[in-house]
Amino acid sequence: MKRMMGIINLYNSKDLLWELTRGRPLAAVPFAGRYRLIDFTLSNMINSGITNVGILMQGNFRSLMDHLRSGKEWDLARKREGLYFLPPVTGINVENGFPNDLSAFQSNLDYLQNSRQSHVVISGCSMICNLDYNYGLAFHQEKGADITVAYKEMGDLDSYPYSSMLGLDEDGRVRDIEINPVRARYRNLFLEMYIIEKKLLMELVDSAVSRGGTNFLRDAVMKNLDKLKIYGIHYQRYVAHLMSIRSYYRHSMELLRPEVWRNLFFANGLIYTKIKDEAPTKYNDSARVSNSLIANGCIVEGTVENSIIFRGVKIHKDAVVKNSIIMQKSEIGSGATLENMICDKDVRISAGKCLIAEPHYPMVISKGSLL
Amino acid sequence: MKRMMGIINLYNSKDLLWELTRGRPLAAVPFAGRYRLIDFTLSNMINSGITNVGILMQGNFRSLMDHLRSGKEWDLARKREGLYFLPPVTGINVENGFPNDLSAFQSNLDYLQNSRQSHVVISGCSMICNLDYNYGLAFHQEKGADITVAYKEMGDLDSYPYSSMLGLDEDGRVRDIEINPVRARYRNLFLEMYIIEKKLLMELVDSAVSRGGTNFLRDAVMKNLDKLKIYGIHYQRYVAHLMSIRSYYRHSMELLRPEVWRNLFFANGLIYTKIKDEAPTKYNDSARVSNSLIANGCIVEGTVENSIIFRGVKIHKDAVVKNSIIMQKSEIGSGATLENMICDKDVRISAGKCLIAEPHYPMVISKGSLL
Amino acid sequence: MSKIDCVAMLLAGGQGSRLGVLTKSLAKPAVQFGGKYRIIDFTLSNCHNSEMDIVGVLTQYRPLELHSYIGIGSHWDMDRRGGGVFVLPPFARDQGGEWYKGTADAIYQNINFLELYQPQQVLILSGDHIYKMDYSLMLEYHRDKQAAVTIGVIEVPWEETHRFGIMSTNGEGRIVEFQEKPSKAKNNQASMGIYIFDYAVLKDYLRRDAEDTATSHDFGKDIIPRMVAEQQKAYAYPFNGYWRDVGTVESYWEANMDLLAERPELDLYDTSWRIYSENLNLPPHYIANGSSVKCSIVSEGSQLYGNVDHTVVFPDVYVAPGAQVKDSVLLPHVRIREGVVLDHVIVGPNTVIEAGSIISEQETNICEDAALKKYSGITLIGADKTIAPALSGAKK
Amino acid sequence: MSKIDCVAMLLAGGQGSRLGVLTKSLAKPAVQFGGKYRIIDFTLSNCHNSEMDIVGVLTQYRPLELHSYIGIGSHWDMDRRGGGVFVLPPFARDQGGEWYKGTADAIYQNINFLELYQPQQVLILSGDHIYKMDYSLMLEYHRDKQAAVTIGVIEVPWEETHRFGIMSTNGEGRIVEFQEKPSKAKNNQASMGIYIFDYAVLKDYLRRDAEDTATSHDFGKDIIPRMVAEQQKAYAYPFNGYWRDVGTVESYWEANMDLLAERPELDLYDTSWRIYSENLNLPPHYIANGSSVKCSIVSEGSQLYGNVDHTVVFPDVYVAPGAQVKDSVLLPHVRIREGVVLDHVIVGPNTVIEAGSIISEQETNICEDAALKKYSGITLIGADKTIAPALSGAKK
Repeated sequence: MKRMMGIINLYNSKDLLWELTRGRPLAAVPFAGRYRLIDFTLSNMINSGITNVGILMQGNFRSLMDHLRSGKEWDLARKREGLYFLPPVTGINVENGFPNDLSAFQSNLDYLQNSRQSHVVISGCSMICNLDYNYGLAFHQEKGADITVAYKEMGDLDSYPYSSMLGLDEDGRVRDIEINPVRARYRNLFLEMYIIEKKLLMELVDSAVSRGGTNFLRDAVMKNLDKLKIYGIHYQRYVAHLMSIRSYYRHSMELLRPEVWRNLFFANGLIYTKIKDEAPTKYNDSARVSNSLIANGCIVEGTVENSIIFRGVKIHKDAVVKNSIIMQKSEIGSGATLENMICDKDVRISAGKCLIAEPHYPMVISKGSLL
Repeated sequence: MKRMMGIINLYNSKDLLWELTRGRPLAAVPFAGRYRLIDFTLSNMINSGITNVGILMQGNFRSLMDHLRSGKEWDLARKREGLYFLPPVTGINVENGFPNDLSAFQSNLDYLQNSRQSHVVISGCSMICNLDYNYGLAFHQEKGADITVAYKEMGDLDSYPYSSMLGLDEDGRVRDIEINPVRARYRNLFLEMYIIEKKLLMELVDSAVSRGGTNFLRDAVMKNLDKLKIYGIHYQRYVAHLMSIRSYYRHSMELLRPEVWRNLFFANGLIYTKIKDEAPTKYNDSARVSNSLIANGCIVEGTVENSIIFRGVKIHKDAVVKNSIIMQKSEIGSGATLENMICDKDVRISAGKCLIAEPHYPMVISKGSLL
Repeated sequence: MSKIDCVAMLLAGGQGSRLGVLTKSLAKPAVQFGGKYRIIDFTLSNCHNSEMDIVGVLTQYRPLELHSYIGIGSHWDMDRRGGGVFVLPPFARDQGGEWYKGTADAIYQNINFLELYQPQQVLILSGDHIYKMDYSLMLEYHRDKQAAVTIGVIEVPWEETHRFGIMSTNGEGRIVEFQEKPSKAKNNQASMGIYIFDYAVLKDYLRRDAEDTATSHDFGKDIIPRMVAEQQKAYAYPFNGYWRDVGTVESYWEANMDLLAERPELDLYDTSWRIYSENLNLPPHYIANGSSVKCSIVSEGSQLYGNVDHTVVFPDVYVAPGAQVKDSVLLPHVRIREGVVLDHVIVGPNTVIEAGSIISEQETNICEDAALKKYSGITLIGADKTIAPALSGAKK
Repeated sequence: MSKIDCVAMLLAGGQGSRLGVLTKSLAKPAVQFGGKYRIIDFTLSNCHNSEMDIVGVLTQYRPLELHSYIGIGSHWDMDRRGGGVFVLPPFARDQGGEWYKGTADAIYQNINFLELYQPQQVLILSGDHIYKMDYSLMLEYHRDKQAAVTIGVIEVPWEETHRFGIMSTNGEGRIVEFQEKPSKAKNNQASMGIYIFDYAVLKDYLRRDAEDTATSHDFGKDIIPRMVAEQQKAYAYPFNGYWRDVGTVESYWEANMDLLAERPELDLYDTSWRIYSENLNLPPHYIANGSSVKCSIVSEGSQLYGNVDHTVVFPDVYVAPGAQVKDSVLLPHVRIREGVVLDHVIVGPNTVIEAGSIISEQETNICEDAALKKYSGITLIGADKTIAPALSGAKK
């Protein structure tokens, strides 16, 4: 039954979420009113029946560990298997001078070896969707593939600079890969997800590292495009690709479309996250709310339009919040106006303040700011 | 009630356990048949009613995280508080070039700040004992101390090279500290445990780091010996100080004295560790065992004398194990002889092999070896 | 097992038949309340926040949902080593089993549980009330007074005294007279059904009460009056906060409405005294364009397209465009279709109100059937129903 | 809630009175076994290892220790979201409560639990046996055969057939005749009390059985014979491994001794089929100089100074220098003082055997009192006793 294990790779080659990833890894960036990015990847894995997940940690991951703790919320606090934190390699093992995902894979080969499963699902955290990896595994086996990678065909090439794209032949076999081109030549956005047999993964990693490789995609996968049967599987449903503040903002606003909301939160199972034990949200007599997503624990006395409000936010009387994202425990003073803004956690906007950014060019107010 | 929080400091200035700390931090070194060193520190904290424990992680701590997981075995898998992993500082924060405990403290000042408790117990992992920090806190408050440090008066100075020693005046106030001298001048072995008010700790850390400090004991404590009231509290009962292979071996053998066994495992509460769900140990007809500590899950068909046998070890017929420490899941083949040896985890000794070291100079066979 | 200061015993066996269809398939303490919670969450969260680490929960009536809800107390962070929450249903002994005959009998039948811990004091609670209370302060009071028993009391309106056990106290708070549901009360200090007993005294009185075939084995009716009569040191501990028995449909509705006040007496947003509950892992709720939501509390996963005014909305509720909901309580997974008008209605879990239905105090256009019952102006609709307007829009 | 393939129902209500004082204060499934375990650990570990994710445990007799032991199944790693272990004691309904009248009645009274999951099949187990079995293979067999019910069977010696339900099958394993405890058996295939029913069939038979006042509401006596009589597709699933009912003191002692064989039939050291249990956090056991320990299993926290031969030693047992223990079972926290001789003795938890006591088949020097009872050569001593030699060394 349980043939797949999961690896979440937190090494990301390009991080353009600047303001939101200053004090946290990309995986811990808040999204959709109550989640962190990693919740989506982790929930997809557990909803696909995966019960053994290793996380290749990178950077300052304290906030991420606070978030995940025992893995209980994801039903991964188990006696056997469950959630494994695979911390970054320090010292002797980093032959090539800087932390990189290939050496992280290599220094955890024993974890792979000791796992019971035959196949590995590898995923990053910046592609947000709700899917079932079992379809991928069925495809993988049907094709007799060495590696299966997930992609989505995009309409508009210009929207995805710095993304990795796949060149496919008629049969769906991957013939070319572009890693983070400024201007893409293919329409197939690589979703940073792989399915691969565990033995082959271990072999590819060891072989690539011993030849001086540092990047999994480039040195273990791309360099073997001719030798390996790498197939692409097309994911048809909604994907949010969070790789810049603009795309973060745009995809957040897309959540206000009910079909996106339903697709992302319910398509193949629920998205799990850390429990906060917040009360339901309270709307007072003066509350005016429309086209907004609002999490638990808020108190709303002002006006909220086209916005996403995270847990525990207070919006006081006569405050106006439009086209904005207000993260956890922020407080908007009475009479304040916010438009096209992203407030990180614990931001306090004093009464009467007026902050209006250009449409589609949101401004970010950093965590804990008092304005 | 709950006035104390705990910090376990895994940065240790001198590590002379070479062979046993090659693939793991000192805190994860196996000890006493079924524990890791950190179990003792952690159990002392929870047995003293502490429910908020932060661990300043250092080095390659994957084995430690595997061991601790959610903190459930220590009753620290909680909604509020519990176990916090405080990973090493990378990048910008390490002003002084290498990872050190002072900068680790500094980059976690917000964790301290957000905790509810007024006092902090700080402890290392190389002093193994079973104590109640509430006595320390009572002493601390009675003395009106700024910092209280625990020590034990030693009979024999020669046995403790590279340990930190305290010079005390008649009143018990600390007037001098020697950090890791080759030959100590004082008899008071510092147990690497502090009790300090949270606010003062934060102030001392920030002040020391901003003056270029890197070592908590040296730069935050010792440099303030004149300004602060630092008192020593004498811990009278058994302490094992594990700072070299010889002392590790010697203290392991001391566990075979029933009064040490009782003191270390029961004095102030049980010592908790990761559950392995092993069956009871089975002795066959040919088993000959004397003066030995044997954990669950073993199958003993040979002779065991003056030894410590960890969980899941197999000792086959006619094998002889004397004055040795055999760690988890090792297997001693039939007819093999081991004397004065330390076998790390998963060692397999083939049938008929004979390995005899000098008394008091044990040899270590590394993890996973097949001899 | 080490000696414990105080063990809490929570009486959660009540059927709660006056809550109508709300308790059709579950025990009263398991009934949902306040947009997210169940009634028992308040008492168990109080226990957690008061650091009462060992709680026995005595169950009897339809306990399946209650048992699996309580589990080992993880929701309230009470799954602690050597402590936590223990479910205590009636059980069989060598001579066969016995059901709990009264509140005192329920405790007496579980005396072996208390014997395990040998507590100094025992705190007796019920799982039927909505309130926030620090039991550790009451315990301190009990010890300061060196009382044999301490009873939590609250001032009630004089006209309601006949519904309660009424205490008369002297200047020090010592109870000099106890009247159980008096027609002519001498005081308006009512028992909250919260008792702290010294364990030795409790054991003695329970044993004697068990031997006495003439009693109803009830704390309020038998044990307390007897203790007062025998001059035991019985003290009243006055409580001043919000406290409601939600034992009837009307009081259940009112207590829900209380949460919608501009400044509710019961503050659910105070992080120093959280009310813990189950969490359903649903996304934030969505409020659509063209809807109006005010004076309401709304939980996760709901989608509101219509107008919601002065209403408690539980998780995963759908209110269609053009629907009007006022002064109502919508339990989890309720679906309100287009054009529905609800006023003073409690809608049970999973129920669907079909398009065009009108249910209010003044007017209704649906057939009145078993699924729907009126309680002085409030309409209660059970779980898992589908309610549609009658073909010929019936008027009342 | 999503549709589940198979739900397991574990009947753990038995009093186990033939186990004497071992079940004085706890239910049989909670009795300790094998140096570390409790009897129910085997069945629950089988469930976990067979990936039976939802298990209802039906309790009735003295369930306190059993309930708190089971909790939400964490010991067996079964505290899973949407699944896990659910304790199901008897409960009260609108018309009052009823105790379980028989095995079938117990399941019938909890039909609402099964209705929650709407499983395809229901696996019925008892918590009384020591064995390792993969129920998922039996489930596969049941489905392959498209059976209405499948019964786990094991070959027993012909002379014991009168104690069991005996099956006669045709070539395909279909049951053609069922004899409940026959004086003259036609076969030696005995029912293990393990059944897989198609849920729809089970519901139907339980309903009809409940309406029938003439039956004893038992699977073996009523439901299965009726199904065979009515030509339902009933199949026997043969099991070949180790399987013991430990329902009597003698069989309990024997099953413990079975673990001490050079190669025991029941392998506790096979990590691919672990038997999970509570863990007590005790240090490694200590075997002193001058002691001799062989053909024994010994658990954590024990200290052995004397001679221990062919004995099961539970955690935290102390055997003093000069004591001789043979062919015995020492339950947790037992203290054996200097010079004691024990042979064929089961010593209950926390009991102290004072210095100089001799208890064996041939000879004893202690007063025979209620604490001590003999069962064909085996002496059983209850929990929490202190046993001392009589002043005038009585001989038998």
